[in-house]
Amino acid sequence: MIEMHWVVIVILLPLTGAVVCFLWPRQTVVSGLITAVGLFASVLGLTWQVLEQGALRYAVGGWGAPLGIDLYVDGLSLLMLIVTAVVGLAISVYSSAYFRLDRAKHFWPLWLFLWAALNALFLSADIFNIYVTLELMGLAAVALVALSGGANALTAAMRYLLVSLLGSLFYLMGVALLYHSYGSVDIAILSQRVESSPAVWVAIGLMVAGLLLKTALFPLHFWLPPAHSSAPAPVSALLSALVVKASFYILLRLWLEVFPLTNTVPGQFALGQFGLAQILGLLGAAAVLWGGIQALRQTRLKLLVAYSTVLQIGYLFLAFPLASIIGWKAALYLLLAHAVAKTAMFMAAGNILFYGGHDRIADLDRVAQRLPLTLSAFGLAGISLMGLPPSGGFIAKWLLLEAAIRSGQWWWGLMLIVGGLLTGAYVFKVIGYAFTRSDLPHEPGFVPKRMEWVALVMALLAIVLGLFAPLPLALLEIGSPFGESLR
Amino acid sequence: MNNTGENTIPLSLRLLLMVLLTVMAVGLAYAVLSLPAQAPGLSVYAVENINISGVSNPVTAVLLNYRAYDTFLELGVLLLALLGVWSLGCAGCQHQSSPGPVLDSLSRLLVPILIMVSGYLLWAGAHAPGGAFQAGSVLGAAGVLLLLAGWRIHAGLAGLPLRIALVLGVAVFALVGAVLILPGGQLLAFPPAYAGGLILLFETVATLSIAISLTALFLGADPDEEDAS
Amino acid sequence: MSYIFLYALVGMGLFTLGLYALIIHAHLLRKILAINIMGSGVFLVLVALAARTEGAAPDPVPHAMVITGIVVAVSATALALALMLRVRSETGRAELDEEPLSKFDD
Amino acid sequence: MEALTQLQLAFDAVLGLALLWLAWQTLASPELFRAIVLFIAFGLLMALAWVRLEAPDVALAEAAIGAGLTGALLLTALSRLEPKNKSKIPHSKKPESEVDE
Repeated sequence: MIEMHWVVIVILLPLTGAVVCFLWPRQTVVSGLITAVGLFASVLGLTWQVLEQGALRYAVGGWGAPLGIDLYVDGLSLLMLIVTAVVGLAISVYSSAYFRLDRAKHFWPLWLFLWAALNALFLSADIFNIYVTLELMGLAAVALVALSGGANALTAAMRYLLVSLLGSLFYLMGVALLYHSYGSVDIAILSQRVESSPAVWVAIGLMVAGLLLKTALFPLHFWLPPAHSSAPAPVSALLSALVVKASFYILLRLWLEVFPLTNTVPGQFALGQFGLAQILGLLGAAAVLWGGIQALRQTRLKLLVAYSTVLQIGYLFLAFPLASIIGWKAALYLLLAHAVAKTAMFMAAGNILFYGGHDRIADLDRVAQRLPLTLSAFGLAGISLMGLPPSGGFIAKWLLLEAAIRSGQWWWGLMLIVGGLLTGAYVFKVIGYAFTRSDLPHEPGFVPKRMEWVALVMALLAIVLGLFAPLPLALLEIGSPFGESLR
Repeated sequence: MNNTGENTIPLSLRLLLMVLLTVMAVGLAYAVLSLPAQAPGLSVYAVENINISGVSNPVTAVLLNYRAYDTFLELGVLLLALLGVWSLGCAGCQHQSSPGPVLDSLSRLLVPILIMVSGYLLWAGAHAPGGAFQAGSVLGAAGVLLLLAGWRIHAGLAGLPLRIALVLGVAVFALVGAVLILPGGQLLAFPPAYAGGLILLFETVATLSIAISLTALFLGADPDEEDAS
Repeated sequence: MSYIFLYALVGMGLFTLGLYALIIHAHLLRKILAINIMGSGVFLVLVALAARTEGAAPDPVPHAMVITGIVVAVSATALALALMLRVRSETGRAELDEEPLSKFDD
Repeated sequence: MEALTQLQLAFDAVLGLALLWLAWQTLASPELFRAIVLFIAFGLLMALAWVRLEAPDVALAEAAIGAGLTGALLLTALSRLEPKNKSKIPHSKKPESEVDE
């Protein structure tokens, strides 16, 4: 049987789709949907291949590192690809009803380019190649935010572009220092060669700073709420679910493989990384508090959901000070659960906006009776974000709590409870207004059924994730990206 | 009148920023100076394989063979920037000042020269400094000059033909790169015997795509839509 | 090879200078210029350090990376400029701050 | 030979300082047009630096793209920015339409 190059297909297919959508704008929705379905199937193919054969390394151009560029799939990158495929398919279906043709013809090529960039990023084993994919992703994301037009969206897109370019330049400077220290940009080779040196420390500082800016960890989150709230709803969903996670993924990958303390003499380096991990944990905790409080204070639904993303990003960083396999798994499960739930939530917000023409929380005016599916989606997604059983969010928080207690740092677990309470408060605030009558009656618009159902399916998926946790967690073991031994 | 726009930040914050950035600069300088005084990097590998790379200019070998995948994605970035610009529509593109006689005759003189230089750079890239990016940008400069002189793309070419030209680079990389998998190779793995020819093909389409993309970026809006409105 | 490190230090200087300007200037065109100068700084570090080994030809890999970087930079600049013009036409100002200023740029 | 090396080092020092000075001037210049012209000059000096660093390919790319096309893009953007500047008073931001479709 001929070996299928799924690794390559999941990058080339969305690019081809983008080109086709660009060439024939009139058929753009059909081409886009076909690509999305094909891509979903290809990721399944890749999953099957990796399950059969274990972690894969693919030498593009046949050269192999260090001269060429390698692609690498292990459990970690596979999970990211699957999250992207699931969320991507849902967003594609939602968008096919959301955009009219005049904007669909711009949306589809940009979105498929973004999808290609995400897949390429998760597959790359080369830190310079990751820079190129970061730029590809950043420019696509910015153009998508600007798609809604209007002063707020354009200003937000401009700020997002500058932040994104700045983050990439910090990252690239780090790449330059690492390359000139060790003569390679391949992650696997670097992980063998890296030792504690001033250049490596400065490179770590630059790359971490640049990636935190892109991931919008408090206090570098200032650009996220305007960008994520003013974008068209499907774009908000994919930014919150996928794009901020991509830079988190790179940070995690570098943290685990390029910056680790295991292969050097314990001492200064280990201590340094320990300190940095504590700082990241503290920032994460601050993000949970700040994002939660800000979300509560918002009067606009989409801004509320955007601040909820700031909070959820904070959770991810609580795993750094724990530094255990179970902690990392918990963080990734949280990432998965958040991606699915937040997609549902932004879609629900988009439906409400579509229906009522505004997203002022105080004037939701009995939206519960009018859009029951949408409001159920919002509520179910909220349950997962709060971390109530049996949702995916619950399993993730449970694991993180376990990791915190095992490592003797229970106080990080406390943040999960605080975050859960804050999330509960703002979710119920929205639901409360959704049942009450408002003084300002709506001019009801028509919401296509497809948009309601996709939101609901994603919300149900966020709940169901709590029941099938062992599967994704076992997937993460492939290629043991978190190392073999426990600390 | 000539407010540079920096007055919004109070002096104390600016001083704090200067201190922080000075600390950062000292750290960066220290990092650079601490690097080993000699390091060959990957030049040994790059030279070792130059005979099977299809070209003799090592930079071209890296760009179009060893790390051709980067170049492929980078053409994607260029196309994407254009998609982004087109999706924005164009603010203030309509009114173009009419070109003076100087610009007109200048473009008549310079455009053929630029095209020739571009052709030379494209051909020379295999063995001397030059290559697709340089050739493409010089050709793009010729396009910009034509635009400045008042030339506009023929309405019949502004739709699909223009779009095909824009995606040519990405499409050929994807297509040929994928075809190379079929005989049991990898994506973008050039058999040494054909490497030279394939690189020339890639460089030619990349040159055209880069030139047209850059010209289109300069124009700002989708010419097809401009006509429609 | 002291001059190599000289250029690398200049690159770091450009990076810092660009960052300072990016933060303090409000006008978007200046921010875009600042980003470009920061980028040049990174490129200078990449290329300068590639020529460290005395008597040998410089490492071509960073050269190729910088050419890639230059094309990425021009793409990003083009998008940023188009976005700036749209921001300008929607808000009347080529700046990011939300509240209108009494003073006008340039 | 010694003198030549000295001379080269002096050249490098001057070029390096000139780059920093031009960058500073570009970013501090009160006029946008002047800033762009200085930026183009900066790009051309960068090309010279690439030549000194034995990177002729990068020098060509920088001269054509970095200085040439980026400069042209910047100048066009400025020309599209300026005419409005004179005629139009910044209108207070109109309440944004809240639907993004």
